[in-house]
Amino acid sequence: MTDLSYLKADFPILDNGVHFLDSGASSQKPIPVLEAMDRFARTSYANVHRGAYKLSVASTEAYEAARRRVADFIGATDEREVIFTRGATTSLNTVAFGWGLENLTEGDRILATEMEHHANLVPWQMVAKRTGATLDHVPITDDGRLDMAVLESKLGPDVKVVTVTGMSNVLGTIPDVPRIAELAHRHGARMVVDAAQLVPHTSVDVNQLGADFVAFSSHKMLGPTGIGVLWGRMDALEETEPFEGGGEMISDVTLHDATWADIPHRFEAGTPPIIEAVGLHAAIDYLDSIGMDKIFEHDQELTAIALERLVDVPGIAIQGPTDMKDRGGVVSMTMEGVHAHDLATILDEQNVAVRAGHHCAKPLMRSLGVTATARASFYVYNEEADIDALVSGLRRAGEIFGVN
Amino acid sequence: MTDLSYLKADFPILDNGVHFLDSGASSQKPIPVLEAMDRFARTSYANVHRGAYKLSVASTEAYEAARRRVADFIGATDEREVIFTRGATTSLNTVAFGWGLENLTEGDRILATEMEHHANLVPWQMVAKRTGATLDHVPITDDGRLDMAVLESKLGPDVKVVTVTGMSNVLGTIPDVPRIAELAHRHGARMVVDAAQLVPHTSVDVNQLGADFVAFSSHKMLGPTGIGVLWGRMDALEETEPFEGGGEMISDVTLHDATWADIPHRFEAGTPPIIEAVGLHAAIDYLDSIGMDKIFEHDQELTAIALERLVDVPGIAIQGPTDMKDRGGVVSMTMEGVHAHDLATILDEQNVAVRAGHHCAKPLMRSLGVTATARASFYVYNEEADIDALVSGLRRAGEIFGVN
Amino acid sequence: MGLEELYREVILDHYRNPRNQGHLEHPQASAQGVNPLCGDEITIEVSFDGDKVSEVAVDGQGCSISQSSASMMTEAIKGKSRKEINKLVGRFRQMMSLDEGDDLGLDPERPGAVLGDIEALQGVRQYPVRIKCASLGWNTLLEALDA
Amino acid sequence: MGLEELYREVILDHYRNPRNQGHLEHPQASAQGVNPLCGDEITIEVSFDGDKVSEVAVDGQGCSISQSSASMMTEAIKGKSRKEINKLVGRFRQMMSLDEGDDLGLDPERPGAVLGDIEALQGVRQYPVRIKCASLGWNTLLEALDA
Ligand SMILES: Cc1ncc(COP(=O)(O)O)c(C=O)c1O
Ligand SMILES: Cc1ncc(COP(=O)(O)O)c(C=O)c1O
Repeated sequence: MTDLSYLKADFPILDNGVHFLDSGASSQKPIPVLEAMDRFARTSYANVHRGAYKLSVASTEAYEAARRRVADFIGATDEREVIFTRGATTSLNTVAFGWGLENLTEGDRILATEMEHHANLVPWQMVAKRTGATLDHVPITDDGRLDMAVLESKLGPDVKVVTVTGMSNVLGTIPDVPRIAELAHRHGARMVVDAAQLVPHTSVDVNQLGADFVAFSSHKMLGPTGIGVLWGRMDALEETEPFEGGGEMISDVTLHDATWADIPHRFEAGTPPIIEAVGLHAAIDYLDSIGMDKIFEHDQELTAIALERLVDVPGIAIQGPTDMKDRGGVVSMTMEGVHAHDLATILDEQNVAVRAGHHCAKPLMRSLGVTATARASFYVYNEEADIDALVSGLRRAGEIFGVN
Repeated sequence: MTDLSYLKADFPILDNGVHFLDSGASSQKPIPVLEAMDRFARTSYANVHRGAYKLSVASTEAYEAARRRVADFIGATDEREVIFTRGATTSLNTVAFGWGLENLTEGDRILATEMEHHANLVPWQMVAKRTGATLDHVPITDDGRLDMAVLESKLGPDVKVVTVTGMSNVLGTIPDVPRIAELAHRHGARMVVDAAQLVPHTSVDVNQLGADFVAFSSHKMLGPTGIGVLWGRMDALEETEPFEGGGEMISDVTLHDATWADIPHRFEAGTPPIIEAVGLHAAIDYLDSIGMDKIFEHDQELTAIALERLVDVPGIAIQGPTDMKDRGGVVSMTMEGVHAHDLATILDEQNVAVRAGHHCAKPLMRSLGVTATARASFYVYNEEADIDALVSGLRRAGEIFGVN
Repeated sequence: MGLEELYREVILDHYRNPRNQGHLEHPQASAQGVNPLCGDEITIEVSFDGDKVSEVAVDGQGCSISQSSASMMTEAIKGKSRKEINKLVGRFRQMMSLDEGDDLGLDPERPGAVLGDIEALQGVRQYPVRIKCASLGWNTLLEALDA
Repeated sequence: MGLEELYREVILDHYRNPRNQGHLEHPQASAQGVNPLCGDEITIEVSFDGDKVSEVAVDGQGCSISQSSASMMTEAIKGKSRKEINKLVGRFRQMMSLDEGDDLGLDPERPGAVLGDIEALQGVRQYPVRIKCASLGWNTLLEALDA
């Protein structure tokens, strides 16, 4: 068993004994991340890219160092391909609107999947409406995996973009993105990956993924809220219009016209999340000091234990893959006769924090034939005791509701 | 003289003696703000609106309490009118795209001013291009004020929206927004106020302003980066489409369609800047504990002293109003024969931090007939000694460049 | 206090065997309610005999609190006038601490005493996120009556 | 070190009296450069006699560093071939610590020694934000030659 228990001291929020199993929604922040932001704000803060004075130079350097750190972390060869956004949602909106409005037209098809988070679905719906493109979806198989045969059959010359989650936030499924990217490119389509759940939990190399755009959030990977990343392959970014207008993203402005600054600045209108970039930098340092492979291993081990023990709990059904093949540390479950929301309340009474609901994936819920699930998700600070607490809480729920 | 020197201990970044005169670009953060964020992250953090467990409830409550605090601070009667964004830039893009694309059409006019920041100019240019509306501009007078006579003459039934800075970030001018709003409304136009420079420095009541939309940033008012505010009058927000799609902003989603959640949630797609909202809340508490009237008074006093002393420096010309009527604590200057960028470098050598450049207001620069200015801007931690240092630094610049 | 207070037997009974489930042939008033955060959905249909509710049906899905609350509500409003229903809703909201005001003359110790079975829901007050579940059916009823 | 190093007399002289200012009648190559962050702008126009620069003109506005650097550059490139210019640019960039590489055989203590007047700009290295000012004209020249 991969032992990461030495990390727990870095997460004071867990001191009161909460079994925090909702990192899929957002992770906790370790002290080194909080301290890095605090220290920066106390010693080196000023607006970036704007001042010729020392504090501004220091602040700009810290901000750009964060960009380089992110590039390095995801295997990007050119740091200009890293754009700081507000979060994965804004990253995906930037692609949908910035790339989509420019490059999609009536008759084109956008190919998504049935297991997308609303963040990778609603923006494409909006863009489809404005461009006249149609939005098509690859279904999932009975065991909660992407139906690759249907995906292949749905590809065609009219498909201009394929967009897929890197890891389902409901089922934990990890689709074969490199394979999908290869297929997409073979048909001349751009490949977008919603990596909000993938980047925090596995070692990601954007070139190995084969994607054109990759989106993720800081707050799910031990970093602060308020910042996320859009990585784009340079030629894909060159096809993309800015999503927002404002300061710092222009080369010149007259009263009626503006020309854009270079990439990445043209995509970063206004004052960026500067302190948050420093925090994200520290979070990546922290993750790397543990080792992404070790984190993945640790999550896998906990997931395997959870899956094994949950089947013994009366009434429990796992939604999504029940084996360990190509899946991450997200486990969705339902209990016969007990609504997920009631499960969450009962678990909370025992200090077990899980999420209940549709997990911003309503179409997937409909396809699974459920209205809500209770979801446990694992991260670096979790341990087997959290699963013990989960299982005993679920049993208690079964008792209260008379499930047997 | 209003004495706020007791605050200085709260800004450790100033300990090394820097004369920080660039708060117009971004303000420093006092310890209570940093501590509030740190404490929150260590005790009460989780994603908001999503969990049925205690941490998520505490986090949601803190986030919504920040919304109520902002509403209270700007005199909004309905907290749902307060939308958290990434910053003033995103707030203005939300209005331009969310309201503008829906409500503007060929032949309509957008009336802005020549002294807008790019954030209140470029989004409208983009929206004008997409809708076929035209963008018109009110010029400034020789003494750097908005030309109200021209403004009145440019109004007409085809003007659908008037958008004006609450305080110029270059000249310090404070236009008479209540009067402009009255005129705009008389012609049936919506009134947008870019209050990025106004809210940090004066007591603002959105209803007294008479605006329909008001945008500002946290980082210029002692709060963290990564968060800003869009306030919108409820009936104006009801005319506005979401700018981004994603989680938390929908009521229902099918594979092809989505219905929006209630206001304000429909405008807050994805995980919001939660920790930052807590920081902004603390910043507002801090500002209110000083008193906004006192802050305005303090800035005014420093500005008056600066204006008085700068005229004696050889070669210096003030851009914008040279008296204290309707202006705030932003002073732009040029020195005959010395470029602003050189001024900034020479000042920096003497630990005086000013900003040099076009201040994201290129059209205004052209209208002033300058390419760059050096700008000093004042805030709560500034004192007369900062002006002494500024003046002596400018004299030094004059010596180096042989100005007399 | 605790889970026993929340999940009283009468609540579980209404959850398992919801009353007045389904749809009316010719509803005179109806409304749909959703809780976008947890996905609970409810449809309420009502028919009147003069000013009084003659028939009511509820359809939907959700947690034990939202479904049992709606089920108990349907029993409580049958035969009642709009005015009586408004009073009932007011008492319910007061029990949930959603409204203040003492004009209903409720016992502060046991504000739900006048509500019969529905009083069982007062344990929900200890679970603030669940109050929205309990009130979903009631808010939807108000919408149906207002429409 | 300090401001005296940065604002050497030769720099101030070129700033006040820029050489080769204006436009050519029939430029054979030209490019515009801007520094979007500080607003400095420059236009460079070049004519050739065979492979050698016969005429060069610079127009623009900006700080003492960007303008004097461009002015000195125009003097340095006149009569030079493209290859010689490339070498000059390489030396300039190395002096500014923009490029590494020792194939130019520069004195590490005084990398600008071979650059004549231009060496006066080496004080800029101590002011990282100003390096962009100093190199604006040079980058624009490269663009003009590449185009
Ligand atoms: C798969 C997936 N995509 C996108 C998002 C949206 O991320 P954020 O809310 O940080 O913008 C999430 C997180 O909720 C997610 O799980
Ligand atoms: C007048 C004005 N408007 C808008 C902005 C943009 O604010 P932000 O960069 O925080 O989005 C600024 C700040 O630079 C400003 O001064």
